[in-house]
Amino acid sequence: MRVSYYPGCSLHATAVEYDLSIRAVLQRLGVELTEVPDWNCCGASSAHSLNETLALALPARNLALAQEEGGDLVVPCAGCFSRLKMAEKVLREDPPKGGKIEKVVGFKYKGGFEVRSPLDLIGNLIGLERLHNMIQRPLSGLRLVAYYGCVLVRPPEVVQFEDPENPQLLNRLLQTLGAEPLEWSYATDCCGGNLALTRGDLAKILVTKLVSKAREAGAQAMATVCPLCHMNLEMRQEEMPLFYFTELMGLALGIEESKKWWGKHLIDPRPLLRTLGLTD
Amino acid sequence: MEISETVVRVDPSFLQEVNQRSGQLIQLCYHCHKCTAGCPVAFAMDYGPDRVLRMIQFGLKEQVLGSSAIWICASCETCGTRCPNEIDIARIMDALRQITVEEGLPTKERNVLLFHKLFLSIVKRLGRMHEASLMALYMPLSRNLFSYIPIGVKMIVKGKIPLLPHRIKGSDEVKKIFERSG
Amino acid sequence: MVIGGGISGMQAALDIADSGYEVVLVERLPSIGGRMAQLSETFPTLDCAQCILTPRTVEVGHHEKIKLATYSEVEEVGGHLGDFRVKVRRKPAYVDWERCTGCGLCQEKCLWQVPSDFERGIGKRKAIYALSPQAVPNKPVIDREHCVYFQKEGKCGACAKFCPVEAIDFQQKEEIWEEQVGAIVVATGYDLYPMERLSEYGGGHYPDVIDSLQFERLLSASGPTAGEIRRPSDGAVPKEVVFVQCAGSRDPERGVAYCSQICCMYTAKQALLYKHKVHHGQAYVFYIDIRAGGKGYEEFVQRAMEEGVLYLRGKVSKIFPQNGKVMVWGADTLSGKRVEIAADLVVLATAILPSQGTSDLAEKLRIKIGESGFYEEAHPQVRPIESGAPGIYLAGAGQGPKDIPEAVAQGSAAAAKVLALFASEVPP
Amino acid sequence: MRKVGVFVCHCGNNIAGAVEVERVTEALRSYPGVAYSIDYLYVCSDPGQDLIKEAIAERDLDGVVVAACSPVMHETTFRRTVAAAGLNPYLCEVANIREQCSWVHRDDIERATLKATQIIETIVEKVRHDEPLLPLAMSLVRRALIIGGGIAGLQAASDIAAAGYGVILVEREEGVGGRMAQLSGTYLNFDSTVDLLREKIEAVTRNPHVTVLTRAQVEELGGYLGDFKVKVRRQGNDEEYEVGAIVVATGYELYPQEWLSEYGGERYPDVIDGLEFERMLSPTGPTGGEIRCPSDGRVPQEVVFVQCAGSRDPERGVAYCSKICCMYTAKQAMMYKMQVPQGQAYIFYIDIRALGKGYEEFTQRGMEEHRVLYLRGKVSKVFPQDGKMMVWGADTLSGKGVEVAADLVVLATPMVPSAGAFELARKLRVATDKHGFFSEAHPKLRPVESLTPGVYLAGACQAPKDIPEAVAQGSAAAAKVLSLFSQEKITHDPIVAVVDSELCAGCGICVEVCPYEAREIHPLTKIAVVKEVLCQGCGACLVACPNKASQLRNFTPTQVMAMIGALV
Repeated sequence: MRVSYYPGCSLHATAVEYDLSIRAVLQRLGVELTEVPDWNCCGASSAHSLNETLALALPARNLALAQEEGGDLVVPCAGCFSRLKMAEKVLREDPPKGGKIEKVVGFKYKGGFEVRSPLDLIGNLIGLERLHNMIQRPLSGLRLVAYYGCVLVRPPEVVQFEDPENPQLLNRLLQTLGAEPLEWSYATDCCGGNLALTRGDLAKILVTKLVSKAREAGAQAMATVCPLCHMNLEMRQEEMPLFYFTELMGLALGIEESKKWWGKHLIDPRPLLRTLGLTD
Repeated sequence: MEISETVVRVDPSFLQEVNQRSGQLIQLCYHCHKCTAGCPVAFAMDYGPDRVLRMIQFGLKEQVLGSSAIWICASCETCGTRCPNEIDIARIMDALRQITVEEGLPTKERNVLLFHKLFLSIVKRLGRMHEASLMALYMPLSRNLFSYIPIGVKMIVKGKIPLLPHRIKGSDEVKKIFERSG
Repeated sequence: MVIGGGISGMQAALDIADSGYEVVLVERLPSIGGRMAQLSETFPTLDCAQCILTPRTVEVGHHEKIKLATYSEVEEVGGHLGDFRVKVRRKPAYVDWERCTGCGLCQEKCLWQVPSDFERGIGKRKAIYALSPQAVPNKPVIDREHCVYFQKEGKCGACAKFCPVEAIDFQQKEEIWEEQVGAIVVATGYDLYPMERLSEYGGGHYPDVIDSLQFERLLSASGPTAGEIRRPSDGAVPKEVVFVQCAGSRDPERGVAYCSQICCMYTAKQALLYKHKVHHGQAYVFYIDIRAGGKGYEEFVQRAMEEGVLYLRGKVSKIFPQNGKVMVWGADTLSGKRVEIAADLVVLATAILPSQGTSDLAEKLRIKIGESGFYEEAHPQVRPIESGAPGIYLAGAGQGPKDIPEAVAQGSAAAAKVLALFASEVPP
Repeated sequence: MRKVGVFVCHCGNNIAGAVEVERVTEALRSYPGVAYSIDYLYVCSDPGQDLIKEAIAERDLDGVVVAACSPVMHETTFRRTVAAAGLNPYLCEVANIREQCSWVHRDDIERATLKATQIIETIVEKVRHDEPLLPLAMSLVRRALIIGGGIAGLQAASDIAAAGYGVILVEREEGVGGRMAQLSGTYLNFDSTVDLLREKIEAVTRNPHVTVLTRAQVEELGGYLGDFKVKVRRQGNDEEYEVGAIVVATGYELYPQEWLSEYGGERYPDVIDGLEFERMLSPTGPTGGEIRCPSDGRVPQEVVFVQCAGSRDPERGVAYCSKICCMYTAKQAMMYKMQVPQGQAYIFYIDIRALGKGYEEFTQRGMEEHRVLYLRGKVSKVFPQDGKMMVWGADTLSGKGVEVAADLVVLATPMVPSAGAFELARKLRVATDKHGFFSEAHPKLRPVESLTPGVYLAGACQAPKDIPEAVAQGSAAAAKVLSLFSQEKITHDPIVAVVDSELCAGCGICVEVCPYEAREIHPLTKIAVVKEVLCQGCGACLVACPNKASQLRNFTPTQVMAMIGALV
């Protein structure tokens, strides 16, 4: 399978381990990634706060580039994913607005490819069964909660993911890896990531709540899908290690270089992994 | 319950403006409060999302645009997802922020606006984000000079924040997009 | 016998008569149609009330099995199930209806105008009048109180002079006769709570504070303004209209304890029709709970909101005139704000009361009246149509506030009871 | 040459407001074939109709055109009028100059007037070629089929049977009683539904005219008003019945809780729906009437009732209001408080819709006597925590968020049409609305009739309603059936298709396209024949016939060409 890849700004910086693990894992699963050449920032939450056209045009330029590459476009950052999905929806369903965006960017949207999250790609296109067959080192004993955050699952009519109130795909994937995903009721509650730098006080309240609820559920760690949530959760507490789900996949698939990822974490996960015998 | 301001006359033009910009029909709101009940940051807002919609229905433009609520909204989309009347409130919050900026009105949450502006200025120049530049600009201007230094240093050490900015080849194209988007 | 010629009574009469039995339909007013004849358009389809009602009134009027006794009231009831003896009193119309062709010339020529009850006082009628041009039967009556001939001993008499068929009969006397019937359907309908008793809302003293039936007449194409919305004081088109729901309803202190059930819907309709007629006008509705329970009703209220009607949750505290406007002091509990509106016109959705004479009639029929003054049914859930007295059945708003489809269903249901009763005596 | 009279209605202002009726009347006066032309304020009124009758007599008219509203409204009225004047009713036609002209051209009087004139001219052309027709006589089986043995169906059955007519009552379940049998008690008076129902059931089962078929379903329906042929599948066997009328009373079920995932229904045992709570309250229920948390059997100390759990919610549930939830929730909360006096009941609501006699007072009683706490706001999320169900809601009246740690959560989920209602509607050829409820013939004046002749509606299959309304509708549907059965004979509109046997090749295309099964190929002559009583005059066969052998009475090619000719 060949797909194009839009890492987004975070994966080249604060979420470098997400980038590394995705590349490694998808390679193992036989997916060929082509990074969209010369991609630009999607505008994140700043663009849609200040300028709607910009908020659609910035991601649309990336769609234009991906269109030339062919194949579905995989977008790991949930923030970027939702912005690209939004632009995709407008270009597909809202001709007046879409036409305006096309003019601003200077391209014609032809479609024929889907913007996908890696979770969707792995869980739905590759399939958990296939993944199951490739597991070399089941993550036995690892108890964690799946944290989907906001914009991977909402708004449902844009992202076209699962039930936004009770998504299950990440849980099933963690189960496939041999880990023990725990029941908790905060899987899609907001961590305040958008306010991380501007209203740190609020982000702190939300993060503290999430982490304490995860601990109450019995979790040793949290699995994430979004670099913004991940960073926000990591920088406001020191007790609960976090993993990008692709890192856990790398571990379970026995990818050697996974060792290099742990050093990138702000909260070192190695003590936990050692107690479970999952790393040296 | 506090009984405060008096509405003497309803001005539907603000409602129409926000409706048009956000693509929503705010008048459909029957004020069940489900949005506010599920909002993770409502506790910190001066008006919950439900009140914001109410004030738009009344045409209280200045009060709405001057509220902290529109900047505290974390765009988590919980409100719109659960709204029984298919009102995507996050889109409305976007529209309200956009109007505030376009009309150059004062904002209660200065730092949020500052952050967004700085963020976009970097994207406009480079085509991508450069976290170190953003922090270098944001910290002094937001008067948050030291709070993010320790974490920033830690990230730089771990190689998670490149020190040098990377400008994409098509940065001119991106600049043009900015210009055409107004 | 069916008592009451509104939509519910007509339905009962038609269903019984269509099955081949004789019906006597007693109506207090000169013609049938009841409250529905006063309405403009109906929710949620916005069908013109007159347009859907007229075929029914015509059908009743022409039905060979239905004997119309309009301008008549029940005087006395004797007998029992299967054999009631009902004395009916017909007021003198001072017009020989046998001769009258309904040409309308007398009404044209009559010189004396008085406020019309049918128009709820916002329109006028002559001293000789029929309720509307489509009235069934379309025969006039003379209002003795306002007729100069009666008041000034024989002066005027214009109607008699111009009547081409010599139908005017100033000597006509009231008539009392007895009907023998097997069953009785009571469908006497409702009145509105008098505005005079709502003094904080002006008690009927301000011309631009009107009740909802008056507003219906303003909206009606056949009303005094031919369907144009003009306020009574100066005929101006109102730019801001405030609708006050629960004016007297849900208010055990100042009005009635019960909910009048239909006001939420007709107010939504009135506000919407106002918006249709005055595009740039603003309509406000004060409410406590929006009670839109029927089929398509919720969607209808949402439509009114979508088209710009502003709903304010709270009861209005005071209404008073100021600088040619009507000031409305209210509140919006949803925003915690006090609201003050300088309105051009205020429409009060006053409570529904059992129609005047309900308790007298109940006494004559020996049926029970409930706490709120409506006829009491035998069991609120499973015997809503039966009165408790054998052979006497209830239909329409006399039993409790209800809207047209419910009144029609009850009319038919009462007919079913009568038909089953008659069939058990005379097997088909 | 026919002498046609034209009667132009002002309809108050409805028509006269956009169309200059006097000019139209004048223009028609000189149109070929028109012998008389007049305008009137309301032609449908008594004097208006008299005008027509007089004109027929005096002017010797043999064709009438009434230019007024849609023929749906008054065609019957005016045909009856001309019949009373001795003219064949099918020589009277209505020209629609209201819905199709004045109402849509309010802003252009000139063109509206011209258009009205042209519309009338086409109808004059049609009348000039109309044939006098006689209504078709049909047979009448004086026995009714009731589908659904809930309270509405039982009421209809007992009223029809009380008049001495036969009734076949088909019920899908083991026994009759429907949803009402599942309930604990009624609101207002807490009467036992079982007792109330027993009386109704006995009235039906003991009546010799009623045949109750349980575990039975309607499999197939043929025939028409007065003479339906019904195939009922009962316990695996098919049985055929002939009936003259049908009452549909198939009731409702509740919206599936699992579709409301933010409330976790079906995921968490202590989140239940209104009917589940009814079973818990009912003395005949699984707990013998005791209120217990399904998870561990404890007595709940805090119960949260969530109204509008899917109602008034076009995005996640249904757009309509379910009508009965406000009242049964009030009742349930009160019954809970009577059983657990120290417990606390919370009700989240948007509007309290106490729509019925004594209902407002009843909810007030709940608040005052039983201290039920009403919170105005929709619940956003329900989830388990520390053995409790956390309910996140709000109270819009205080503007505050509310969080309740409840032991039990009861969701007032919306009423939806019962399973299979849609398939049944198709078999019965009855229309349903977009929610799947059966459509009534007219929302105001014909609430218990469907648009299919001989099929009547009762109870919640038509829209959400409570017991007294369902009972009233059951009786009302019975009245329609009784009126029908009391007729000596019934007739069918003669505007039906005819086959020109000279032209028909017997190809059978018309048999396929006919939506009413009104066509067959005659076994001997091998040409198409029309089963007139089934034909609804839709015209599908006309279009389909390659030989133009199919024609519709009074819509012949000559007529249509003449009508078009009037326009061009």
